[in-house]
Amino acid sequence: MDLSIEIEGIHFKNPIVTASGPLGFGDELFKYVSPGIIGGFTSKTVTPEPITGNMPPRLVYIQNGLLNSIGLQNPGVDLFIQKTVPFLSKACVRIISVGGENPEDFADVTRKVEKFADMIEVNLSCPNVGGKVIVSDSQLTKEILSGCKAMTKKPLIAKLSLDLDVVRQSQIISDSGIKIVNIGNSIQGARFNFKTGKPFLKHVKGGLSGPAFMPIALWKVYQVKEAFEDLMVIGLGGVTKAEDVMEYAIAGASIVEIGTQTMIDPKSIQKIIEDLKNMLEALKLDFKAIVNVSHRGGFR
Amino acid sequence: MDLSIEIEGIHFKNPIVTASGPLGFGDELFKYVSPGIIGGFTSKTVTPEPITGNMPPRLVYIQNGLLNSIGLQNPGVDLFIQKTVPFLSKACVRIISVGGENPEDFADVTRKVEKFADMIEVNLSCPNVGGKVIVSDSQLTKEILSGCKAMTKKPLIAKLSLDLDVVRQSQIISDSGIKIVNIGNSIQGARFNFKTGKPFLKHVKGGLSGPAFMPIALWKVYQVKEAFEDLMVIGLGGVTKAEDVMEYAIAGASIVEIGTQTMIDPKSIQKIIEDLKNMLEALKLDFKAIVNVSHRGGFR
Amino acid sequence: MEMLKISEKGSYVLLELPYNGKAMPGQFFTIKAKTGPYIPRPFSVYELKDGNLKFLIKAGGEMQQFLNEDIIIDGPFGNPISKIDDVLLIAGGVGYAPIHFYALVYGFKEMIIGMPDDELFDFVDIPDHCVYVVNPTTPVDLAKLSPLKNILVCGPHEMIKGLKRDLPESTLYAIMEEKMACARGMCEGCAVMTRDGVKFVCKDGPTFKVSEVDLEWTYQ
Amino acid sequence: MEMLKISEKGSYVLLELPYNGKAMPGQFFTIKAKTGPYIPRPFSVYELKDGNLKFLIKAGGEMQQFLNEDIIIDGPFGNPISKIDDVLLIAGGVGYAPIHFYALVYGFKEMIIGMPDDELFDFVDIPDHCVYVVNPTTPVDLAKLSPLKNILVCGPHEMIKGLKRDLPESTLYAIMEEKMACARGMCEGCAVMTRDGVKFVCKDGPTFKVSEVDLEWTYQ
Ligand SMILES: Cc1cc2nc3c(=O)[nH]c(=O)nc-3n(C[C@H](O)[C@H](O)[C@H](O)COP(=O)(O)OP(=O)(O)OC[C@H]3O[C@@H](n4cnc5c(N)ncnc54)[C@H](O)[C@@H]3O)c2cc1C
Ligand SMILES: Cc1cc2nc3c(=O)[nH]c(=O)nc-3n(C[C@H](O)[C@H](O)[C@H](O)COP(=O)(O)OP(=O)(O)OC[C@H]3O[C@@H](n4cnc5c(N)ncnc54)[C@H](O)[C@@H]3O)c2cc1C
Ligand SMILES: Cc1cc2nc3c(=O)[nH]c(=O)nc-3n(C[C@H](O)[C@H](O)[C@H](O)COP(=O)(O)O)c2cc1C
Ligand SMILES: Cc1cc2nc3c(=O)[nH]c(=O)nc-3n(C[C@H](O)[C@H](O)[C@H](O)COP(=O)(O)O)c2cc1C
Ligand code: FES
Ligand code: FES
Repeated sequence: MDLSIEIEGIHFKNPIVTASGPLGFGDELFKYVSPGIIGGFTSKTVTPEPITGNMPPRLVYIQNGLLNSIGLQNPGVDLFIQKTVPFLSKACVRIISVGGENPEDFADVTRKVEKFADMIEVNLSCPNVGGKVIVSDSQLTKEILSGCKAMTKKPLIAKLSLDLDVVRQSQIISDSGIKIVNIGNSIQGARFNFKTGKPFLKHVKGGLSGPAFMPIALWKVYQVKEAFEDLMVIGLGGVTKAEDVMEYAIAGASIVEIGTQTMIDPKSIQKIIEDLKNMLEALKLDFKAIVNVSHRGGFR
Repeated sequence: MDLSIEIEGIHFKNPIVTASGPLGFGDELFKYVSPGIIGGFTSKTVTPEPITGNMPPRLVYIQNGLLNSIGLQNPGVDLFIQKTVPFLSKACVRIISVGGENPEDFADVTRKVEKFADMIEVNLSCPNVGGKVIVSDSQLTKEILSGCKAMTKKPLIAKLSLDLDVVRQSQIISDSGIKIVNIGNSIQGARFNFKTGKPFLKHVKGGLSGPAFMPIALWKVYQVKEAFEDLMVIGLGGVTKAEDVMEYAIAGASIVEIGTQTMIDPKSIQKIIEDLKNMLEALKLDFKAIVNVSHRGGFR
Repeated sequence: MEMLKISEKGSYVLLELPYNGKAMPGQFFTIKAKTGPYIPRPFSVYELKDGNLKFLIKAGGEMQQFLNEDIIIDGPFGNPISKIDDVLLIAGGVGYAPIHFYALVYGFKEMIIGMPDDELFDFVDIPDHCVYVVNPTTPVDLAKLSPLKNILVCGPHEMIKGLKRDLPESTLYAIMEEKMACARGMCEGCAVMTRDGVKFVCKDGPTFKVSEVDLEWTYQ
Repeated sequence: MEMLKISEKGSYVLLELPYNGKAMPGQFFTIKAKTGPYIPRPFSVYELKDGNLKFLIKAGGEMQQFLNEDIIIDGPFGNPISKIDDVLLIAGGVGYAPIHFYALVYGFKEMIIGMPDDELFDFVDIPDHCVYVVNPTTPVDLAKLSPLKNILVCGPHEMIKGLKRDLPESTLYAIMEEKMACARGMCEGCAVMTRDGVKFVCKDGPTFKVSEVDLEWTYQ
């Protein structure tokens, strides 16, 4: 069966895309996984200036997941273009994630990277920098999105927070004329050290990822498609197997991203794609046919 | 060491209390656990009229947790008083959870049950009935709380939603003159059946509970104590062992509730209390001394 | 401690444990290992003989990956079934487990077993004098040919519905299955709708008189 | 397949697996079982001899409950350490694992082992000609008495700090440990601050020249 899908004019050979962050800039990942087999690759978030990131520990192990506090470490857009961009493979859709603090930051990075990308993902929801996440401020969000739009004709993706009302966030995105939302970033959480009486992380909270949290993201994907039929949704969070990809598609996702699972076992992404193909063969359905099917009453 | 704690004039012999719902009205639980060993028992939420609850399936198994959609099934306040109240044990603090749709409902139930309770918990956050959770509407929330206050002098607990900004919710609670918040109810989530293309649950979403979600609730407990030093916090979500109770206390909780874990293994609550005592012995600290210690820089 | 027997293609597992307690037909245990699944799963007793307790488990779910570890059982839960006179036993798929145990303890007059595949059929012990069908024929079609009026069934929801529809004259008892969390009548998870309102499979069942149950009250 | 040896009071485990590949001192593997933990944990090689790979594991964490299952290893990761001339080896606690492997492969001049308890001391193989201390004396105090200037250490952060402070003349190499997720230099989780900016233990280490590392850059 056909796994391909087209989003805003961009052709994905299959719906499986790597999530921004856990796989860095791809140089290490592509030693294990051929870019030719995945639908797309999302770069780690790039900011105008280099960011050192947070003090260790940056990771806390939790049951069935991970708590991270990387702090958007990245070399800054100029070094990114010089060192990384030349190696970005065109064998899959190239998504570059852009970040920053204000509209100028985002516009600046978008302008510089857009010609190297097929799509631009606007990271409005990093849990690991500053105070509030950007998307909690609707005015700021609108300005950032219109700034990015002015810089490129390539499709933009707005990456939302799972900690806030996704319908309200999607309204802002939709009002800004953006057609694709990514649901979503890692959820805020904390753990405390019972030997010291202190939080494990310097900034107390970090971002939660992994399979434990998939039902939360699934519900939000469903909610957004229920409220905004016209928005294209990328489902993200906790995928470890082809069955999970099916659930996201059924809930409403056109593309499904995988972060933590690919990070701990890069080769598993290939198995997920193969298993997905087999599941669709058994159902005799193209991938496109299952996208959003729960809103149409399920399979018939 | 001393495990006891006093909250709004109510003495708990230890900070371990059962959560509302998973343990029903106690009749079955107390075949396995003596009320004399726990700090308190919270009844399932009681509403003015009987509620049939949702169609099955009401449960979906997930990794490290549970998705439930019970739908507040209960016999209604009158039958509750007639059949259950006579058996509520005074060997631990008796908390009765009250629910409904509007201020009159809550006031009505509170008025009828308050003399049988040591504290009243106001369930503002059930994910399994109607559309929006009550606490997303600040005006309604205020009216409900002042209605309940008018009916009783017993301490009130406001049970918050983990799906919404807890600082904003706590502001409403604090403005209403309530001193205790329970953080919090089960998180909204969904799962989809990849054989049928439909959600598992009729109402699509249900409530998530279990250890997977503890880091989310821990961070919210911390946030609320950071913003409202004067509010007493009940920590709830995912506790399976004494170490988890320690983490909640360190984060800021004065009382720690346990739901799902007690439900799947009633006797485990006794072990948790014993282990907690041993951990505190080793630290040579009373329970009170560790409450909120992360805001004081940890153990010294 | 425990032993696992796996069917030919791996779709079914027989789990055998030493157990010195008692259990009666209709009763079930919850099963988990130390590392998971977090929510213990309910399984009917397939056999209890000489201190050996057996469960028949459909593979493919989360439970399966933990079956190689030390198993922790809890129970028995649920109400025992009493002996039913001149009973026709009907089983569908792994619903055969409690039917097998019933037959062992109380015997039976006739038995019809519906099997989704030969794999399960070859895997389980089946008494001599009984009929079995493999899809697409259903036990319901065969049951119509039996003169017996007392029926005990365990199988898919659709099978119970079919029997109720096609055999209105029979006295039908069903061993019902609903997802469970507490197995103790606390959580209100395993609901079925009856003439007397909502009942719980773990506490009030698992065996119900089908005439008293509203089989349409479910979202499947 | 694999074998477990558990120390007297259960605080330490030696995990032994058949392994036909290669690994050099300084390298590590990640370890998990099929059912968990979800994030594989990094462990240094304690020994590799005759196709047998050994790890020394501190008990009490999440990993432990999965050690009885079939173990899945991935690796080796990290850069091998080259032989260091006239080296003084210093180990603290289970930091002894990579030190033991180094000593096996390259030998050593002197070794100081700091053990939190006799239990670990009795549990591991310790070469004849080496000194050990059990708290409260620390290896740092003993190291000051040694004439050797090249030091390789693996142990608690505080021990490395102590050596750096008290032995400013020595050339100090440390096998660093930070929580890891990818073990492949992708996730930026296992950060240490160096003279050249942030480096990653899994990709750039795990062995670092201590003079180049900012040991204060950590929230402990
Ligand atoms: C009283 C009682 C007695 C029972 N007795 C028995 C018995 O004797 N034998 C028996 O085998 N069962 C019995 N059951 C049923 C058994 O409890 C359940 O099937 C059990 O929960 C299975 O657990 P699991 O971890 O194996 O499967 P789960 O992980 O819960 O999965 C169940 C099935 O759903 C599939 N699945 C998982 N995710 C999805 C998805 N997203 N979409 C679609 N499908 C999905 C799995 O592949 C699997 O086939 C009994 C139930 C009750 C209430
Ligand atoms: C390159 C490298 C090599 C390593 N080599 C070894 C080695 O050879 N041997 C070795 O033993 N380790 C080694 N480690 C360390 C090892 O990877 C970690 O200790 C490992 O993550 C432990 O995993 P775990 O599941 O056992 O413990 P975890 O579950 O991660 O817990 C670790 C410890 O924290 C405690 N803990 C859990 N929760 C809390 C809490 N809330 N508050 C306070 N304490 C808590 C646990 O009791 C336990 O003692 C190495 C690490 C690296 C990076
Ligand atoms: C180590 C790590 C680093 C991350 N860095 C970023 C980032 O730079 N930008 C971003 O948008 N999301 C980042 N994320 C979030 C992921 O893209 C993703 O939203 C989240 O991990 C949930 O998906 P998963 O469960 O498949 O990992 C990061 C996640 C992890 C675990
Ligand atoms: C089966 C079930 C029923 C519940 N019913 C109620 C309820 O009636 N009222 C309520 O306030 N919370 C209810 N809850 C939520 C719990 O009180 C608790 O907030 C949640 O389960 C998280 O805690 P845990 O992880 O310890 O279970 C219910 C939870 C479960 C699992
Ligand atoms: S499983 Fe809880 S009431 Fe039956
Ligand atoms: S563990 Fe991911 S960079 Fe080292």
